[in-house]
Amino acid sequence: MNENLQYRIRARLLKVLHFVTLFIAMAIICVPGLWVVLNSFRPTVEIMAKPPVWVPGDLNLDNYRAMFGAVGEGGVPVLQYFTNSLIISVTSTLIAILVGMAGGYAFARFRFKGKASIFIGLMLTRAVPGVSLSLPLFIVMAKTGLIDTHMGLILVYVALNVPFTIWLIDGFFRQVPVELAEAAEIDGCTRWQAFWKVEFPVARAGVASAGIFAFLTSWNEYALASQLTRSTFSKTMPVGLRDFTSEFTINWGGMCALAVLMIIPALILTFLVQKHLIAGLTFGGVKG
Amino acid sequence: MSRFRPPPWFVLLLPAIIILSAVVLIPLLLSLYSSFTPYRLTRPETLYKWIGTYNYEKAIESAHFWAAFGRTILLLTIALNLEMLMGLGLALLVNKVTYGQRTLRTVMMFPMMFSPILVGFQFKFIFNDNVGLVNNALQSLGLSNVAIPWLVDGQLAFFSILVAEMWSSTSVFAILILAGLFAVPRDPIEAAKVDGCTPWQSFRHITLPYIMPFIYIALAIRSLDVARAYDIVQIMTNGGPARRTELLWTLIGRTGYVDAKMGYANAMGYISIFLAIFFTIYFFRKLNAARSELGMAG
Amino acid sequence: MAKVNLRKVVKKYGALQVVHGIDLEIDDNEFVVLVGPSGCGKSTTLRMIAGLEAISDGEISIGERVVNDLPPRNRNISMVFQNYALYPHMTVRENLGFSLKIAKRPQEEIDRAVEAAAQILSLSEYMDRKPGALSGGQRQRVAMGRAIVRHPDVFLFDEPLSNLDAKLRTQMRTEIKKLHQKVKSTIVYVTHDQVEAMTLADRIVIMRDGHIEQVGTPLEVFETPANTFVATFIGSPPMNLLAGRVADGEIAIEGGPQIAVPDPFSGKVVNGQEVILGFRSDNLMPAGHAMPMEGGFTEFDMKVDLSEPLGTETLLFGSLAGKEVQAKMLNPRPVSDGEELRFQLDLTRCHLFDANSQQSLR
Amino acid sequence: MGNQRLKSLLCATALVAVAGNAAAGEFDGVTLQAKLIGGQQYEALYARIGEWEEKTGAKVDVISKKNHFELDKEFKSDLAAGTLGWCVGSNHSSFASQYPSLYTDLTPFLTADFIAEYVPSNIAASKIGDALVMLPRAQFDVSALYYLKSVYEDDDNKAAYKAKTGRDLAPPDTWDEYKEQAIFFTDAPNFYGTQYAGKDEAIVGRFYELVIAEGGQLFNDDWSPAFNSDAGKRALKWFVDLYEAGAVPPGTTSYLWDDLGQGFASGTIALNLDWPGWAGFFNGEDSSKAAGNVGVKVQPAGTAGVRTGWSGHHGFSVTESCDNKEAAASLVAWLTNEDSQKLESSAGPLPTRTAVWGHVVSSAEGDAYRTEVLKAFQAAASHAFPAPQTPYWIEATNLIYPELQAAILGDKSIDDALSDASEAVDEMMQENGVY
Repeated sequence: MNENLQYRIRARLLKVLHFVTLFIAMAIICVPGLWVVLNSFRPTVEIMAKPPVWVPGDLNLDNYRAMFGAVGEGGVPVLQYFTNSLIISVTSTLIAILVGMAGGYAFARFRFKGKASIFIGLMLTRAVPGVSLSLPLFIVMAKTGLIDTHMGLILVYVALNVPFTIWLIDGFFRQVPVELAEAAEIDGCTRWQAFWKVEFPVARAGVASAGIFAFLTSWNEYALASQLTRSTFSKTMPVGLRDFTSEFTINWGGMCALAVLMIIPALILTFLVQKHLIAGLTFGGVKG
Repeated sequence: MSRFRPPPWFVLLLPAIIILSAVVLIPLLLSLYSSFTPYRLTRPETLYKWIGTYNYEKAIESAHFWAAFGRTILLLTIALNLEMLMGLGLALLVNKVTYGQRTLRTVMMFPMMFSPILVGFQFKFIFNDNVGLVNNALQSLGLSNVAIPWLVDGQLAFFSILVAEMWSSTSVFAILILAGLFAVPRDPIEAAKVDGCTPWQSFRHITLPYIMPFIYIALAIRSLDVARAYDIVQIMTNGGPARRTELLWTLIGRTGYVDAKMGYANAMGYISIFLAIFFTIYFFRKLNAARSELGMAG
Repeated sequence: MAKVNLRKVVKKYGALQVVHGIDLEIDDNEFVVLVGPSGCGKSTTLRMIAGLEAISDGEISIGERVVNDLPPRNRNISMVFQNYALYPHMTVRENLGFSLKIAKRPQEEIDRAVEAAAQILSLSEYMDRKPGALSGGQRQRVAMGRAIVRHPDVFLFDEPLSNLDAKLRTQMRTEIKKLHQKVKSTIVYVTHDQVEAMTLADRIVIMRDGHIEQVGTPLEVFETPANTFVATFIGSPPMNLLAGRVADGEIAIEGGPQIAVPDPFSGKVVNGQEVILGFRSDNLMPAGHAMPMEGGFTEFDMKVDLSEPLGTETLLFGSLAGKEVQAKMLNPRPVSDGEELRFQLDLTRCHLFDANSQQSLR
Repeated sequence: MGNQRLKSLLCATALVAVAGNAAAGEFDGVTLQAKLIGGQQYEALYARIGEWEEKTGAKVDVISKKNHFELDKEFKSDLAAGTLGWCVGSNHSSFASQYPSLYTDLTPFLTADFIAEYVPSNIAASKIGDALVMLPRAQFDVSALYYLKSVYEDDDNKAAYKAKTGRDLAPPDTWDEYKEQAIFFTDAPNFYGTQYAGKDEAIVGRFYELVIAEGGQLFNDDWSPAFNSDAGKRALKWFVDLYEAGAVPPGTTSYLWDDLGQGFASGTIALNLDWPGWAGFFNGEDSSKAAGNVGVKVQPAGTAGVRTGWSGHHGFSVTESCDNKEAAASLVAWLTNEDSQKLESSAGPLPTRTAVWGHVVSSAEGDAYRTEVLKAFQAAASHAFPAPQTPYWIEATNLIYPELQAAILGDKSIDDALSDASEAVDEMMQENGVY
C-alpha cells in the first residue's frame, strides 16, 4: 500500500507540475501580446511612465478614436488598409491553394523524371531572403505597372506561399488512396468530378491548414509589402503600422490599436480552422 | 497532325512554375546580374557597367561581412534549436491536456498572429532600458536596481533578439510537433510502458523517433523562413550598436537601400542565399532519413 | 508466475461507468480468457490490470502486491497488442531486446534471451528486418516474442489474433497454446471470438456491459450457461431459445408444441411461470438422422426453410412459434427447402431460464 | 535654345504672381502626383492643398505618404526603376544631396524677390551647387538645450554643486560644463543627467556638430575625412565620458529621437539637446511629466567657442522629369509661402521665412514658455549650419556610427575608432570617385 501511495502522490504532483508549467508557458506566450492589447487602451504617457504604472489608471478608446479619426487628428486610413489586407490576403491565399493543389496533385499522383529535384527546387524559392528579392522585384513590378496595385502584392504572396502549400497538399493527396478516385470513376464520374467530389473532400483538412498558413503569411508580411506599396490604395496593415512612426516619434499607443485590429481577424480564423489545422498538418507532414 | 501534348503532371505544375519564375526567378536573375555591376540606386546608369566579381571579392575580404555571416549562422543555430526544444516542450504540455485543448491550441498560436514588424516594435519597447516592461518589472520586484541595457550590451542584445525571435516563432514548431504527437499511434507507447519504460524512456525511444519527421519539417520550414527575422532585428537594433547584432540581412538591407549600393548588397545577398539553401537541403535530407527510419519514405 | 486478483474493480469515465465492480481471481499459471461482445469492458479490464488505465475504485493485485497506482513498468507484466504495437524504427532484434535494454541488463543476457525467444517463435531469419518488411503473422510472432523475453509474472493478450486471416489465426492459436505450455505463466487473454476462448482457456470469463456474466471452464460455460446471454454467446451456432409458459409439468410454447419440462428442472418451476427453453442445434435432429437419445425426448414436426450442407452434417433452419430454430442432421441426405420433417429434441440436454431474470433455473 | 530660355523667362514672370498668390484657373486640367511626408505634425499643412487646387484648377494626387526614411527608400527605388512620373516630393536638407539628378532647379520658376523672403541660410542649405532643389517649409530643425528647471532650483543640488566645483549651479553654456553637470545630476537608474541619440545618422550628426564646436571639421574641402583630428577626438570623448560615467541611460546607443523625446518627457532626464518640434510636447500636461518644469536655452559651445548647430529643414521639391514644372513649382511655392508657414509654425515648428519669424515671436507674447522657446531657438538658429552637402553623407554616416558606438561602448579606443572610421570613409569616397 505504501508503494501505491507513493505513486499516487507522485502522479498528483506531476499533475500539479504539468498545470503550473503549462500556465507559465501560456503566460509567457500571452503576456507580450496582451501587453500590446492593453497598451492600445492607454495613453502614451502612462505606457512610457517612469516609474511604471502597473495598474492601468486610465483606460480609454482614445487611440482607436484617433485612428478612425480624420486626417490631421491622428487618423490613419485604417479601414482602407484593412480592406486592402483582406482583399490581398484572401485572394492570394485562394490562388495559392488552387495552384498548390494542382502542383501537389501532380507530385502525389504522377511519376516523372527529376521529381525530387523539381520539388526541392520549388521549395528553395522560398529560401530566398526578402531583402535580396525586394529591389529586383520592385523593378520588375514597376516596369509592368503592377506597383502599388493589389494585383502586384497578390502575385508576390502567391509565389511566397505556393511552395509550402504544394508540400502540405502533396502529402495529403498521398493519403488518399488512388482506388478512391478509380471507384468514383467506375461509379460514373469524370476524372474531374472524381477529383472534386471524392479526392478533394478527403484532403480538405490539408487544404485548410495550408490555407491558414498562407493567410497568416500574407496578412503579416511587411518587408516586400513596404517596398511594393505606395499609397493608401494598396498599403496593407503591417505597412500601415509605419504610419505611426514619423521622423521623431513613434505613436506606440496608436500602433497597438492598429495591431489589435490586425490580430483579431487572424485569431478568429485560426480558432475556426483549428480542428482541421492539426489534422491537416498531421497527414500532410509525415508522408511525402 | 502530330501535336506535342505535354504530360499531365507538367500541365498541373505549370501555374506554380510560371508564378515562381515570374516572382522569384526573374528578379533573382536581375539581382544576380546587378551583383556584377557597381549598381547604385541613385544612379541608374551604373547598372550598365560590368565590374566582374569585384563586389564578391570585396564582400569576401570584408571582415564586417564575415562577422555578420558568422553571427547569422550562430543566431540561426541557436534560435532554431531552442525554438525546436521549446516548441517540443510546449507541444508535449498541450498534448497532455484533455479539456479545453482547442482553446489552448489557439492561444499557443497567438504569436503567429503578430506581424514580425510588430514583434520588433513590441520587443523594442519591452526591452527598453528606461521604460521597458522587463526592466520595470525587475525594478518593481526589487530584483534589480540598475537599468539593464538589454539592447546595447552585446550578449544581452543578442539575447533580446533571440527572445523576440523565439517568441514569434516557437508557435510554428509547437503546432507542427503537436500535429506530430497526434499522429503517434498509441499502441507502441503503451507497449513501451508495459516493457518497463519510464515516461522519459518511452518519450526518448518511441515518441521522439515518431515525431522526428515533424521536427525536421518544422526546421525545414523555419529555415526557409528565417529571413523573416529581418523585420524583427531591423526594428529592434538594426544591427547595432557597434555592429554587435549585425546580421547578414541588416547589413544587406542597409547597404542596399540606405547606402544605395545595390550591386554590392546583391553580391552579399547571393552569398547568403547559399546559406539558406544549405540549411534547407540539410533539413530535407534529415527529414528523409527520419522518414525512412520509420518506414514511411516515398 | 503470479496470481491476479480483482476486487470490486470499477472504471468510470466521468459520469459514464464502463466496468461495474468486478471480482475475479486468476490463479498462478492459469490461462484466463475474457470474452464478450465489443464494448463489454473486457479490454478496459485488461488495460487496468496492465496499468494503462487507472482504476476508479476497487483493488487489483498481482502476486501478493496491490498495484492500484503502480505504473505498468513496475507490475512485471507483458502485453501483446491487437495491432502488435511493434516499434517501427527498430529491427526485430531490437524490438525483442528493447525491454531488457531499458532494464539495463548486460548485453550477453539480452542476446541470449532474444535468441531463445526467436528460437521458440522461429523468428531467427528475420532478426535484422524492420517490422515494415514483415507479414502479419510474422509481426504477430515478434509481438509475442517481445512479451516472452521479459519473463513476466503475467502475460496480457489484447485480441492478438483479430488482425490475421482465418487460417493464420488457427495456426497462431495453436502456437499460443503451446507457448503457454512451454513458458508456464499466468495469461489473461481478451477476445471477442468465443471459439478462441473455448480452445485456449483454462477458464473463461464472459462479460457484458461491464459485468461478469459467468466464470468457468470452457465445458462448464458451454454446458451449464448461467443465463441466456452466455447461452447464446458461447457455442456456434448459438443456442435456440423459445419462450413458453409452464403448465402441468409441460412447457407450452406459444403457437408451438408442448414440451415436457426437462428432468433437471422438474422441481424448479411452478405452474404459470414464464420460462425460456434453450437447446442447441446438436440436440434437435430429424428422426433417423439423429444420435441415439438415451434419456427422454420429445418429437414434433417442423418445416425446413433452408439447409446448409457442411459435409459430415447439414445445418437445418426452420421456425417454431415464429422464431428461427437451427437443427442438425447427421449422415445427411439432401433436403429441399420447404420440406417438412419430424424432429427429435433431446430433453436431457435442454436448458430452462426464467423469462424475467433470464437466469438459468438449474 | 533661345526658345527654351524664352519659355522659362515667361514662366518666371508668370510665377511672380503665382509665388505668393496663385492666379485663378491657371492650371486647369493639370494633375500633379505628389509624394509627401506623412505624420501627424506634417498633416495640417496639406489641408491647404485644397485651396490651391481651387485657385488654380489643378488637381493634386498624393500617391505616397510615408515617414522620411521610408520615403527615402522609395525615392531610391524610383530612381532605380525609373518610375518618376510624379512631380512633387517632400525633401529634407540632409537627404537632398543623395539624389542630385532627381530634382530640378527651382530658380527659373521663382522670382529673386520671392526667394529672398526665406531665411538666407535655409536657402543656402537647400541648394546643391547652384541649383535650388527645394523650397523650405516651416519645419526648420536645430537643437537647443532643454532642461528640467526643478533640478536647478533644488537647494541641495545648488549647495552640493557649489561645494564640488566652486561655481554656481546654472544651465550650462559649454559642453564641458554640460558633461560635468550631467554626471553630477545622475542618480541611476531612476534619473539620468542626459542622453543622446546613439545610432544611425543621428549620432553622427551630433558628433559632427561637436567636432565643429571643438574647432574641427568633418570633411576637408575635397570631401576626404577630416574628423580624425584632435577636435574629433575631443568630440568623441564627450560621448564616451558620459557613457562611462553612467550619466546617460545605458540603452542610449540604441536611442533615436523618439526615445529621447519620450525619455525627457518622462521627467527622468535633466539635460536634453533636442529639436524645436518637441517644445509643445514637453510642456503638455497630457504628454509629459516634465510639463511646467521645462527650461530652454541656446545650445552650449565647444572649446573652440563655437556653438553646435547641426541643422536641417524639410522642404518640397519638383522632379526633373515632371511634365508640368510650372504647376508643380507653383504648388511648392504655395505650400511654403507666408500663409502656409504661419499656419504650420503656429503649432510649434520653426519657420524658414524671415517675416514669419517676426509673426511667430509676436504671437507668442504673453506665453512665457513659448517666448522662452522661441528666443532660445532664434538664438540657436543663428548658429545653425547644414549637414555636409555630399551625396555620400548618409553612406558616410553608416560607416562612422558603428565606430562611434564601438568607442562609446568600450569595444575600441577613441583613437582606433576614429582612425578606422576615417579609413572606411576615405575608401568609400575614393571608390565613388570623389577624389
